[in-house]
Amino acid sequence: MSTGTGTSAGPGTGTPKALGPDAERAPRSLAETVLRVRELSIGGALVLLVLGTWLANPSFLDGQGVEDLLLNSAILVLLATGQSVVVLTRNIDLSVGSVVGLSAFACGSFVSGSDHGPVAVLLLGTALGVLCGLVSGALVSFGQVPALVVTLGMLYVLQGVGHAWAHGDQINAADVPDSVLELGSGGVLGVPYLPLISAAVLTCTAYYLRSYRGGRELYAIGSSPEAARLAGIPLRRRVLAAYAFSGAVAGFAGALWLARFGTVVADAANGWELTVVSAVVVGGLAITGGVGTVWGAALGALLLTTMGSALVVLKVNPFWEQAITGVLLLAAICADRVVRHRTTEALRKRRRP
Amino acid sequence: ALTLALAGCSGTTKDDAKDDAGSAKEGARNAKADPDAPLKEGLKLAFLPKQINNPYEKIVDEAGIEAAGEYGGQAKEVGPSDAKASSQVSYINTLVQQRQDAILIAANDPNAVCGPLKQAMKRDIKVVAYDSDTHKDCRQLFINQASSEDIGRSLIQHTAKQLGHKGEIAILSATQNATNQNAWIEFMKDELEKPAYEDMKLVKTAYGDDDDQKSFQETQGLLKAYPKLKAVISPTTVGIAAAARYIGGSSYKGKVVLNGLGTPNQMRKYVKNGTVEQFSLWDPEKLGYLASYAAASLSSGQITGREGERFTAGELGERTVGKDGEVILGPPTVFDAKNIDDFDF
Amino acid sequence: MRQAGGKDDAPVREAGGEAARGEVAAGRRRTYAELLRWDTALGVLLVAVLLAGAGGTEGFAETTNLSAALNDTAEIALIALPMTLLVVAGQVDLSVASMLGLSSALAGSLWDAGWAFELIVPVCLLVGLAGGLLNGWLVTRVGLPALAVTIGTLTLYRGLASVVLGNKAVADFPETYAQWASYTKTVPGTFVPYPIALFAVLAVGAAVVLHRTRYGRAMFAIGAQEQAAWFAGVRVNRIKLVLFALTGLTAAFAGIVHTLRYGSARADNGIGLELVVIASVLLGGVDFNGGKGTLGGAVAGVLLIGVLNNLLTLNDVSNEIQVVVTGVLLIVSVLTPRVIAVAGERRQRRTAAT
Amino acid sequence: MAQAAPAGAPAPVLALEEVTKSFGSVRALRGVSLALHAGEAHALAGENGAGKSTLIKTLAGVHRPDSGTVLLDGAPVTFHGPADARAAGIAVIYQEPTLFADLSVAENIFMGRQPLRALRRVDHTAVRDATAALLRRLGVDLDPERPARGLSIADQQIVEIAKALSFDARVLVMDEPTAALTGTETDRLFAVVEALRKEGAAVLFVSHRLTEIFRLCRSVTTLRDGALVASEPLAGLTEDDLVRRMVGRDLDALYAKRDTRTGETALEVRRLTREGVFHDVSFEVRRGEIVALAGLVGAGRSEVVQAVFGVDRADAGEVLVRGAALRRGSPTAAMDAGLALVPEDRRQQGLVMELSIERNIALTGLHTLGRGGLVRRAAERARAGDWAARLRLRFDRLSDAAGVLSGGNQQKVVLAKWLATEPEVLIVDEPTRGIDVGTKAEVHRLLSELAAEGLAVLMVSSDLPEVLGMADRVLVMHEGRLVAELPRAEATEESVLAAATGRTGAVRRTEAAALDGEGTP
Ligand SMILES: Nc1ncnc2c1ncn2[C@@H]1O[C@H](COP(=O)(O)OP(=O)(O)OP(=O)(O)O)[C@@H](O)[C@H]1O
Ligand SMILES: Nc1ncnc2c1ncn2[C@@H]1O[C@H](COP(=O)(O)OP(=O)(O)OP(=O)(O)O)[C@@H](O)[C@H]1O
Ligand SMILES: [Mg+2]
Ligand SMILES: [Mg+2]
Repeated sequence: MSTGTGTSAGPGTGTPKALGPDAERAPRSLAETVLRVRELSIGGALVLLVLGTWLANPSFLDGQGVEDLLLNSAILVLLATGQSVVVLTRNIDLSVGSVVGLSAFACGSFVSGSDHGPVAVLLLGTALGVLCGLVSGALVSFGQVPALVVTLGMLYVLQGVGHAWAHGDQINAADVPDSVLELGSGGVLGVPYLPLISAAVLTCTAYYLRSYRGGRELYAIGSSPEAARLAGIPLRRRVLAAYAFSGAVAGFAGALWLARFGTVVADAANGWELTVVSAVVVGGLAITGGVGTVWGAALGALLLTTMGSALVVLKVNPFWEQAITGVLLLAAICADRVVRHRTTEALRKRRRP
Repeated sequence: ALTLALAGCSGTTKDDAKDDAGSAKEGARNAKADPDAPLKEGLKLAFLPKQINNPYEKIVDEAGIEAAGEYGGQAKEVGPSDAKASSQVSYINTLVQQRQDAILIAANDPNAVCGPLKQAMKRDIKVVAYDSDTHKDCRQLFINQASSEDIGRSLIQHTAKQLGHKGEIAILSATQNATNQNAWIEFMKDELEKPAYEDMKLVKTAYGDDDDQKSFQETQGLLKAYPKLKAVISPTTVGIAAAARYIGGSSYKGKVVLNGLGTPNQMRKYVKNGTVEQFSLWDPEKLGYLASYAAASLSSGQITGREGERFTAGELGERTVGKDGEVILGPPTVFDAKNIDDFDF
Repeated sequence: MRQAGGKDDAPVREAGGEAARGEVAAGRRRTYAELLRWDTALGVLLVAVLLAGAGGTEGFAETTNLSAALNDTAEIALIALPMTLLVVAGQVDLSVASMLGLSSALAGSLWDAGWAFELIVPVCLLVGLAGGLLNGWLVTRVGLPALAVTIGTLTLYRGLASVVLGNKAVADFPETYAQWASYTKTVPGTFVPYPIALFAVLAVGAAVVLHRTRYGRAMFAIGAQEQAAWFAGVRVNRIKLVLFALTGLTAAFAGIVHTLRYGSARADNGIGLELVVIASVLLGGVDFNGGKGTLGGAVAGVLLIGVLNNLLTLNDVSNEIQVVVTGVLLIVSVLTPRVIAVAGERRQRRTAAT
Repeated sequence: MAQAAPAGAPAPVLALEEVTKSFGSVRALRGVSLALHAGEAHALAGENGAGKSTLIKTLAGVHRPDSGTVLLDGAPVTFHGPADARAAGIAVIYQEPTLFADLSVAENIFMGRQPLRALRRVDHTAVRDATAALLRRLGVDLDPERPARGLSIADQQIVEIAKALSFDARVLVMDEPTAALTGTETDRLFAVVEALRKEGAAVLFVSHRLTEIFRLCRSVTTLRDGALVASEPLAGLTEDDLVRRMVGRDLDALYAKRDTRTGETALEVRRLTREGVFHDVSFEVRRGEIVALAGLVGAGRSEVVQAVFGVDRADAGEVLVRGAALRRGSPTAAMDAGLALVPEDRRQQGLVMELSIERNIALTGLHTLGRGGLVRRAAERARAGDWAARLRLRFDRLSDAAGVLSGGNQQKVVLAKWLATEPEVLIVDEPTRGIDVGTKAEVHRLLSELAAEGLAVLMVSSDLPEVLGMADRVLVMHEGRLVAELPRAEATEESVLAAATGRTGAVRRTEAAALDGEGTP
């Protein structure tokens, strides 16, 4: 998509390039706010939502409530983390939903009626995910073909393969060893494993992206692939790695899915690709690459799942739920955009008094 | 206002919408039934489930396909991988093109499949609905697992007994538009009107879209939103399994009653660990078996789908076509800790 | 591939003197290049599939089958037209399927309330227009990326559909209108059902707009380099807005076609259709990044998926395999031109080296 | 053709031998050889499209030669990509700045080579400090932490220069680094390059400003149509000799400005302000007049003309064309009123790189090329062919993407696209950036002729000789304000520079300032 790449098109859209060269001269605090504002506004929306729901129904935040919130969002946060890494490189991975489904089913048939432990399952899921990611990644990076088309194709291929394999079979929770199910429902010190795992993956990814050359190079590639090539960045390898990572995370999430839900049919996470992409977009990552952080994407994922839970708890008429979710979603991205626009405009005006 | 009125006058409104339904069927029905005709050899039958990868539908269809082997027919299962209202239509069209002898369909949407099914009947292809009905003009027979009324009322009756006729209850259904679900829910509501249930209240109907994960979260939401909730009824196999999993793994276990329709293999664990006391379901294999024989009898001319006609359904013995071309399988089985190990499906 | 008749040591032509000769040579080269273009290849593939089907599959070439198969693509085909224009202009609308559902639900609930069908249609179209304008407004005025906006309205419009109609399903639409949308009623003398006939007319219109008018030129420019288009005086926002509005309008119209065709108005009609539409358009060689593509390619993409699915179903190929085939086709669609280009470069380097 | 290696010199650090390179049917390089020696600055000259950038990209590993060899320290090497060339110590400044718009200036400079601390983590502080030091050395006031997005072309060029200087290159290759710079920045750049050269680096330098070549380099290689013309020491050559080698014939006077009589006011700008960028800018341009807008890099000139044309929205003030006020923020309205803007950044603003040459040229006049919204292809092609010929555009086919043209030829397409609208007021922002001497004269003659026919021209240029040679009047900007107005007679290098650097004492207070008073109601 060529939208929003540094264009000043349209009188109303304002100029996104309005960050002053003399930003230095503007008070530091303001400049810093701008840098963080992406995560701030989404985080703010999340806090508002949670507080509002809690006021209306205090049981929303009791022990079971918090646990449910964390558990519900854990897998989406994971997927959003993986997706962000790909989106940062100006690519997209629409096949995640299918990968989760395939991996969950594969892991399910692997452990069904056996006594394999959680580690084996997670390894299997991850390996399968890496494989899928490598195929997409190889096509995108070495085949130099548009990511959206390739991964949409992969979405169909993997989904078809998964369905053909399962062909109506289903993994029953009863057949899954308890040690695996424990991973999905158990926890340490009352905190369930799943959110802990997601948080760990998220933190490591964020740290890598911020503090390692490889991570910075992903930003560079997304910002300008052409410049990245000229700067001697191993473009193809990095993009391939990004896809492998996204695939690995999705495969891993598939294994967790099995652990959490026990009952699995081949279309687990069917249609999640758009949810994951919206989490990423709501979280402030530019779909054109190079901008945003995984923290934002994680906040976006949290916001989306919390919205769903909150509406049920608020006893909203189920026929209205989806419409309200849509409005909230649009409100969140609009607010984010407006805040950012206002700040950059304000900064521009202070540049040269 | 004027134009509106004019349009109102000259326009096509609901009242003058003509329904030529049935004319196709009448044509087919004019043929006379010959109860003594033997089942034809080599009949071509096609099962068109709601969704090809739904485990429950698969059991039904496989049993039906096996049954076809008994009388020397050839049956197959084709269908979409999503349960969309419209996605069955193109399959009906191709089945017509392939000149099958009979189409057996579990309709995703009673209206959407109607037109193409009529086209099929015009071409002398027999149409049997099972599991989920279409309009009675658009098929010759409907093999009903149990009467909708029985299912709906008995679910309330069983649950009420478990609760001592007191407390808030909620329903976890499949999609908002599932015909059979909505029919059952209507009967449940009707049953609840009776004075015996005056202390019971249906607080909400939630929709899990027959999606495991969504059903799971909907259960969560229900219990959170209605702290006084005493029972959840989920008349769908996907929903009840998901609900059982959530309740079984949460602090609500043992405090909230779960009842509904489920398969023994899915529910065995939760019956054994005490999350669920009982649930019910008919035998899906028998449903497929009966449907298969009914279709064969139709195609062989033994019956035409008129009320009162009789045909023999293999091991299941003789069956009679009821009102509106309905053939009823029989009352559902109630599964509990005592009998669950006798079943494997 | 040297210029015919050009002097060996005048590789770069200056405008003027040699112009005429150069243009002739260029013209010839272009026809070769045209043959290698993906959209042309896709058209050839479509014909091949049709021929193969007619030869090898019983019942495929029957007019009733072709009418039914074509009519089954009606909504996708209709929406694919404005979608192609949008994608060429570097935008996308993921909310089309939801708008289709909303329009269907609205038609159902109004019909249920006893409105005249002649009145329902314009109301639905207006709602579609409004929905499209909302998308466009959010993209052009608020400055949000199209993908983000339409993922949001995808949820919103589907939600509104369920607000409007709840879990009801409305049927019994007037037979006269249902007939027009059905595959059993065809344009006299052909096997083309009316929705597809309408699509054909609109496709020609859209092709003219995209490839022959200044608005089409502007769309290409916006898609390829929005800022440069804006600097060249192209009314970027206006064109985007109009395109979104048109897409919404068409989606709403497709909703009515869907409702009549299946005789069933439900809030969940057409769920998931957006990806099929986009897949068809992309299969047709339209570049998702904007600025490249042809309408003919998109049309061929739509028809190929429709015809191929019909053919596979007739041959009892399971749905799962059909899905895989669609996926593989998509991947091949982008890989093939790339492979040809790389092979060309290789060949060139070899000839240059010798 | 003779190699002009200085006698007795050691093997060249980097050399090309008999290199050819084709793009499709275009043969960009035909058997070209070149040798770069340690401690020597070598110039590469040639017309637009002669193959200079292609040669440089071959040295940098961006292009693989079709045949011929690249020699590093006398041994043949194959660069599989820019990374290999970098590793061999070759630093390149490409003709078109390629920055990571979303990343900070500092990250841009050190991408892939960031200093590390424990656990191989990037040392962000060190990156910032090193950048600050580099920028200081180049004497520019840029915040290392600001994002590269929004930098003017000149600033982008400076970042590119800093990038190339940031690693100890054995070979420094610069493709028109000065095209967007004013004299001040160029001087600083040369000082730094000179220092590097003295430390033993080999330098390859491309510029269309011949004086710069003579200032910096000792030898020169000239290309024409992708073939080597000569490789020789500069000593003893004159600018005219060089031009003759490039063009193959003699050129007439470079600046052909005709004196004309000015007519009524065509463009009037009143108190135009875009907060934080420029303030209270007022001036007018008359028919037949060429007005130059001068200033240092970053003075805000481009911003002003963009606001005048309406691509950026001004916060206050108005623009009048022939007395009628323009709608704010609408380039379409500006075009309807007869305005045209040749923007500064041809890659983002001037051209749609993926579109063909003819469609780019036609883009500004689609409504004139047919009726009822239809576009007649023949008319489109004719318009493009016409202007391509007038501007001596070098191209293969009009249906080729504009992106494959050489830098200077791209600039010509931008000019063609706007001249074809037959404007009444032409605003040109760095109109001859990257254009070779021959064509530059052509462009100047064209502008001068058009002015004589009654066109009003507003020209932003960092090329001081161009400003002095072409302008009837020079407006000077400093830090977002108009600080001086100099008629042709008073405009000298000293007076313009003095005003541009803010030494206003030296300058007569402008009429424009006086105009402020009456402009306010
Ligand atoms: N990627 C490419 N594809 C096709 N043709 C190209 C490509 N790059 C360069 N050319 C062609 O090669 C020729 C040489 O271009 P090059 O950029 O080397 O010229 P140059 O000497 O740098 O000119 P300028 O002074 O205008 O920058 C031109 O005719 C150009 O059109
Ligand atoms: N949209 C923007 N956002 C932030 N800074 C900008 C923007 N546009 C320009 N600048 C900065 O504002 C200053 C004025 O830019 P402008 O391009 O108008 O200068 P100029 O006088 O034309 O000089 P140049 O020769 O660099 O083009 C420069 O420092 C530039 O980096
Ligand atoms: Mg060049
Ligand atoms: Mg400038």
